[in-house]
Amino acid sequence: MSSVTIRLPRQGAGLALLQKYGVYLAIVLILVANLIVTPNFFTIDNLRTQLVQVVPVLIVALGMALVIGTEGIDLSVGAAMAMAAAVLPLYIGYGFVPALIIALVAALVIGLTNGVLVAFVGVQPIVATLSLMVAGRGLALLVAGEQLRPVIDPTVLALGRGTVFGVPWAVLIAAALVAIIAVLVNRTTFGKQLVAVGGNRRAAELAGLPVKRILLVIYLVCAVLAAVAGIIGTARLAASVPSTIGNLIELSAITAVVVGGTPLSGGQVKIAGTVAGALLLQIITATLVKHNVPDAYSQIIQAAIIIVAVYIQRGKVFTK
Amino acid sequence: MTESSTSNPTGAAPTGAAVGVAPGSGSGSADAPVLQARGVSKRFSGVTALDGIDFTVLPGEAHALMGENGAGKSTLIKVLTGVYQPDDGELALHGEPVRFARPLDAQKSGVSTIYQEVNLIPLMSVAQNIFLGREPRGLLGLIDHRRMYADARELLGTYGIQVDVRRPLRSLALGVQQMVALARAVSINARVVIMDEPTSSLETAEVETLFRVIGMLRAQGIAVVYVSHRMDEIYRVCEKVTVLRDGKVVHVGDLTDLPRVELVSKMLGRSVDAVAKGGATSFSEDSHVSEATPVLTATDLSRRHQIDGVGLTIRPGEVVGLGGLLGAGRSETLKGISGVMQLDRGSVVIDGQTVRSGSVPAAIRAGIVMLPEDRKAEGIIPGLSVRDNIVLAALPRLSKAGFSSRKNQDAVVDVFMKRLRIKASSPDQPVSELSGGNQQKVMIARWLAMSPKVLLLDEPTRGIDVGAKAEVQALIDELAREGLAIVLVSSELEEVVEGADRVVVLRDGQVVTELTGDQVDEKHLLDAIAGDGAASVVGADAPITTTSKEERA
Amino acid sequence: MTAIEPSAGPASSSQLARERAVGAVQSFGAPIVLVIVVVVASLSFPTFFTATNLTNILLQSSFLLIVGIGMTFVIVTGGIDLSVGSVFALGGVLAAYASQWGWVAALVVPLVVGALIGAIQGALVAWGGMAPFIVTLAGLLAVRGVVLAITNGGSTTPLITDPVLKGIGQGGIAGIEWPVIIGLVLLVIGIVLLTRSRTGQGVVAVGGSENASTLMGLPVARVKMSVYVLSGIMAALAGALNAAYTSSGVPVVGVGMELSAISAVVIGGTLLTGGKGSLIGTLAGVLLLGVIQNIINQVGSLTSSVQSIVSGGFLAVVVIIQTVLSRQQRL
Amino acid sequence: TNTGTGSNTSSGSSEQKVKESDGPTCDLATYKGEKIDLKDAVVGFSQSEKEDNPFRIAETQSIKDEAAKAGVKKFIATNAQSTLSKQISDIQDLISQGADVLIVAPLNSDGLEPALSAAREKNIPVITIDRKLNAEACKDYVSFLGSDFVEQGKRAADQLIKGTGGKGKVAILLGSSGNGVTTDRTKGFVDEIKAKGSGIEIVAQQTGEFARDKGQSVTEQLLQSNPEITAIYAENDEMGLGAQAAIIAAGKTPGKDIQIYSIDGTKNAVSQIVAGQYNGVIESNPRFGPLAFTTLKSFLAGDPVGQDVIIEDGEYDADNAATKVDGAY
Ligand SMILES: Nc1ncnc2c1ncn2[C@@H]1O[C@H](COP(=O)(O)OP(=O)(O)OP(=O)(O)O)[C@@H](O)[C@H]1O
Ligand SMILES: Nc1ncnc2c1ncn2[C@@H]1O[C@H](COP(=O)(O)OP(=O)(O)OP(=O)(O)O)[C@@H](O)[C@H]1O
Ligand SMILES: O[C@@H]1[C@H](O)[C@H](O)CO[C@H]1O
Ligand SMILES: [Mg+2]
Ligand SMILES: [Mg+2]
Repeated sequence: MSSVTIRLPRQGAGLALLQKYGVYLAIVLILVANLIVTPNFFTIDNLRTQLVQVVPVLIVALGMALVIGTEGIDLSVGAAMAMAAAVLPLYIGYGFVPALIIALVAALVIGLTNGVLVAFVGVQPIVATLSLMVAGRGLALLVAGEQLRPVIDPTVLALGRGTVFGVPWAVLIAAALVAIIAVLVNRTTFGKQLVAVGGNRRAAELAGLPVKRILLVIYLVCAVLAAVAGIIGTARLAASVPSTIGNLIELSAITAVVVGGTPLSGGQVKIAGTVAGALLLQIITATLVKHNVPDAYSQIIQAAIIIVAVYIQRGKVFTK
Repeated sequence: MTESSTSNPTGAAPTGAAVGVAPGSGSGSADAPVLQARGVSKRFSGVTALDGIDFTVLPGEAHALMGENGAGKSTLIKVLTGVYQPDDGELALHGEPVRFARPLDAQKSGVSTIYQEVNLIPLMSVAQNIFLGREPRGLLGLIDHRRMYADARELLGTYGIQVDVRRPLRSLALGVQQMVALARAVSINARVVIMDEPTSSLETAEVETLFRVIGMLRAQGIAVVYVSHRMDEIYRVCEKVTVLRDGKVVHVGDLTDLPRVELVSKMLGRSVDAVAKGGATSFSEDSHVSEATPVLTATDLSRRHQIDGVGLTIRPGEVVGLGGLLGAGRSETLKGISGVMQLDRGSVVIDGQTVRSGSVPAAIRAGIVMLPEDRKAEGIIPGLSVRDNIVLAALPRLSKAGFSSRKNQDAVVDVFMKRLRIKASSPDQPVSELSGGNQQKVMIARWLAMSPKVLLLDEPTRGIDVGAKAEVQALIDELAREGLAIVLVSSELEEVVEGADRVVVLRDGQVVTELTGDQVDEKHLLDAIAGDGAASVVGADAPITTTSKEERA
Repeated sequence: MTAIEPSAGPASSSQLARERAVGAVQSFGAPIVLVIVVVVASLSFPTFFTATNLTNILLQSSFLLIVGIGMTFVIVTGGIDLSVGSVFALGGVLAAYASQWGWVAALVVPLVVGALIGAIQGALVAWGGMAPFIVTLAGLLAVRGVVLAITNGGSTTPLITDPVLKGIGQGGIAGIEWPVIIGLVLLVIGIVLLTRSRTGQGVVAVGGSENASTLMGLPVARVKMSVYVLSGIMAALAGALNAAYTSSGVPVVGVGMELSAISAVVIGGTLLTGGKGSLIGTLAGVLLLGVIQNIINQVGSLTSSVQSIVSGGFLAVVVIIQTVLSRQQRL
Repeated sequence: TNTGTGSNTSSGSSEQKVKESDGPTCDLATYKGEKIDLKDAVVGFSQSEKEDNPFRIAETQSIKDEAAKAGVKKFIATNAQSTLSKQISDIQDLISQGADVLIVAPLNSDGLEPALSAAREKNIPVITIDRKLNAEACKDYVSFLGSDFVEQGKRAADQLIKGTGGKGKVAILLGSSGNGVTTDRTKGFVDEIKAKGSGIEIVAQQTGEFARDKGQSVTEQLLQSNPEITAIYAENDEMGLGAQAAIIAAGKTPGKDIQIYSIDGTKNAVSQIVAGQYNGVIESNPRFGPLAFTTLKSFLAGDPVGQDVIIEDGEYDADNAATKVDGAY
């Protein structure tokens, strides 16, 4: 980026705050609205439901945030979820852990292909991952023999429905992953390097950073996280549904990341914001469903809220 | 020149002076100021960049805008040209208050600008860059490419740049890009041409061309605002100066009756005699030991169309200068040694170990680091803070088990921010918000933090102020004395001459000669660099239009 | 002044020649791949290289081509438009509704609405300083919502009876259907606009460097605005033509169309980062997508999963070739 | 050309039976086609949705199997992947590949006109299955074989009324928006409830997009906001099974605390009835192969065939599920 950053008209301090905490504010507003208009919203059960439901999008969004930080994008996350979902029941006979590992590895293949295409061949991320979004799900269905399989393995079911002190396993896992990724981004060398790559790839190369390896790793991590989301989804559903699991989740994940204040132009990663973004989308859908808003209007309303949320926190106009 | 590229300002009365000769101090003339800033202030989150600035430009004058890095020069220029809106104060054009909402407005009212960082479009052709928005049009109002190319070729020709104008801009050396920017700015009908460090990567020859252009502009009554950290340039072209310090005007007046030391002392805000000692550069007189066995030996470095069989040996503790014209291949040589550029042939050996070519990490591991020439494209990472930019390369060493240690980082960062006098509100300020010169210092800090064996410097003092320049030059000296091997590429002759113990001279990508001992002076260097053409370069002040014609014949 | 003419040395003419050769190969990469694929297909399937089959492919591709033209302009500015699929559907539904007032209305109404949607998105991007991806993603949702709303949940499908409109969709001259002719004409206009007009050069410049364009005094915001308007109009027009072609405004069409359009543009060698684009490439990209689907059908025994794998894999291969070709040129 | 996939479906079991037909009225003469023996005919099949849900897998499989049985000269299958424009191109491609007869499972009741007219030009007989086209039988196409989706919704309502004793609060999981099947199955259900289930209140209608996971998350939301929901009507089995998972997760017993009724008749759903965790399923029989080919045979032989053939869909409940589960797909 040039030393000349074209800025938007200066805003007051109040607006600046709004800019910084826009998502959180939006969440609070919608929660308050629900407190008033939605029956049984503030029950433990319901709040738990919202947390459980946000888990897949949230976990996928974590990986997406990393990819976006490198000025990339990953449309194949849904396919990675499907792949994991397809493979898990095939090997569950060998026990949960082996099946889990094989499922993650299967998803890694997708991440690896993405990484190689983007980092080494230099294909533009959106198309590289688009081709895997299409091919990956097809592969998953093929692996599953186009079958929808019920999953009855006790460990898997526990993973899907079990709780610890009332907190679902899924939520605990998601929380742990959030913590890990947050540390990775904010406390490790790798975290700094990945935003450097996103900020100015050429400069990062000249500074001796292993740019290609960094990119490869990022796409692998993104795929693994998606796979975890796929497995949790499968466990909750007690069935492997590679055909529909994670359909269009890439769009929700990207939205969550951007609503959370991470610019698509790369060079920054905001984990807390991403979590908030995912939660915001979740409670919006929840509110719309609970009030039985017809599909047509709920789509319009979602769009409107996304625009507002992103609009209030727009900062500099980043350009390359 | 063709009508699409001539500059004939409507309104500005030609002072009738002969081409190339500056009209007598424009300040005396009665006519109204062509451009004016009245009590202009500009604040950014944290810093006050400009604080009640009054700045007046009269028709036909060459007005120097001086100040150390971060003084506010570029910000003032951006306010004058509608990039930023002033927080207080107003602008006036020919005495009438104006508001430039966008750079376009400024251009329309005859204010044309060359910004500090080359701001052209890398992927577009040279010609497109020159004529963007005012392309010559033929039938049906469609762009007439043939004419556009012809005009571009002719225009650049008058500046002594022969280049295929259909090539993408990014394929040219930074210096050439700067000349393209100049050509564009001047070919827009303007009453004021503002130049923010136009010579920062130009060679003597281009600088001479630039000066002739300035002379021509002034002869037409066009005012020139000139920002540079090169004192002798200022004294050659400008008769008026405004000095900024910390966003305030500390001096306005004629240059002729203002001694250098005084000017510098005004800029730095230090007493005259504090500044007085020390020559043009701060390199120590004595040269460094050069008997030791070479730490680095580069042989037969070659890459098609760039460099051809370049060889170089550097001993610990010596500073080797690379001489050459714009495009001679100096940057390519450095890029080849530092693994930035894949080589077709050639090897780099350091302490007997051959370094894997084409790999920056390998070179860095071997102790070779390079400060790249193009800070904007190859240096800074805009989103990151000053701290992160400084430690970027050293990060692995400053970390424990992959976890970055703030403590280790701050240790390094503090040292260099102090030593290089980096002006930032805090180490956490985004580097993109720093002034050009301060960004340059951050880049230097990044590489010194690596404590390398061999330091390759491509234009190390590009755009940094006298004070800091002295610091850097002294630093280079000291590092050499500590046994570091240094290669220095600079477009400032005297910097090479006074800084280097030996000078290897390149032409068209090949080593033509090497100057040692007392051959290392400006005269020898100029002859070596320019070969036969030297005469026509130095002090050529024939009217431009005629020169280039014969040359291309 | 040989002194400062080193370009003669380093930048030798042979280098320029090479650069141009590579440049040509790159910008014609997609067409070349297209030719290869067509040749291979013709040799492998007797029913491929037949007049009917080829004209089918042309006709089937013409709607995506029109959308792709708009998309190319957007992408050249460094933006993206995810809303085209929904706008395509809306264009069709509106055309069918409006056809009761005659064919003129049936074409004008969608275009106006498409332009309006483009204008709103463009404004948010250009003056709101918001990321095109997110703005147009919201557009994708909202416009689809509108489509469902005006067809009460997508359960009603307005039909087209107007003969003129049907004629535009299904008739043609000299055996070439109107949608194809319209598509190609728009392509030519687009090429001239992009490469031979100041506006077009502005579009390229903004994509090349927004800051530089601003500093060079280009009306950056207006340029951005205009490409989204153009894209909206093109998508709506394609939708209207498709409605005329199918004699009905089906609410569920155009789902995922944005991805096809984007891949076609990228296969065509346009940089998603902006600043460089080729409409001829887009044409080739669109046809490539059409041809591969046709080839899959020629095989005729692949399950839908395998079909996905094939088309995804094919996309990957094409962009790899495209990328490798263009990398040669980077200096 | 059987690439044998997803063959848990033995297309022999639970053959489709004709429920009602407008009688044999359309023949080659009126349609203006020429006689050919299936053995030397190229048969093209255009499937609408991916074979990634039991219904589509079974449907395609049964067509393939019958084509093989009939020993057709060549069988070409295409899949429109839920994209209307692709289905048009698919059919045109089939024609340009020399298909003599076409079997089409339309994605949508409108919008296939160009494809149909292309077939018409060459007088190629078109048999449509599953979803009814909004066009003229024996002219634009030969005949339609399929379920009555409105009827399916109606019967689901009857099952639900019976099972709940005609009272309670019901949530509907709609199919994908804009899908004709969704519209019909909603209409049939809602009208029947109005008519016969005065004690039943429909508290929510939300789309589950014919997908299991979506059905689950929507149900989870609804159970929170309307704890008094006593029954779920899902417009296909997949969503019904999603709802079941949601009910279990909410700590309630599916089939008892909250009843579940859906449409399709997939093994997964029916076996849940056997397990007592699911209440009723109305069949939407996808095995169009036999019926389609017998129709074709007689039509090509010159005999008249029905133009509007509605098949008889079975239904599963606690009483018959155990015995009929093997017939499910
Ligand atoms: N966009 C910005 N945001 C915040 N601070 C800024 C911004 N641009 C400039 N500044 C600050 O304003 C001050 C003046 O910067 P400016 O670029 O005008 O200095 P300068 O005189 O041009 O220095 P140099 O000679 O190094 O180019 C500096 O302290 C700089 O950090
Ligand atoms: N006057 C010129 N006309 C055209 N092209 C030029 C000119 N000067 C340099 N170039 C281009 O620059 C390239 C070499 O630039 P390089 O930066 O290596 O030279 P340099 O000696 O480092 O000059 P600088 O100090 O400006 O970097 C050449 O390949 C050539 O394409
Ligand atoms: O009847 C079928 C099945 O219900 C499927 O689940 C959706 O598409 C419908 O046509
Ligand atoms: Mg500056
Ligand atoms: Mg250089």
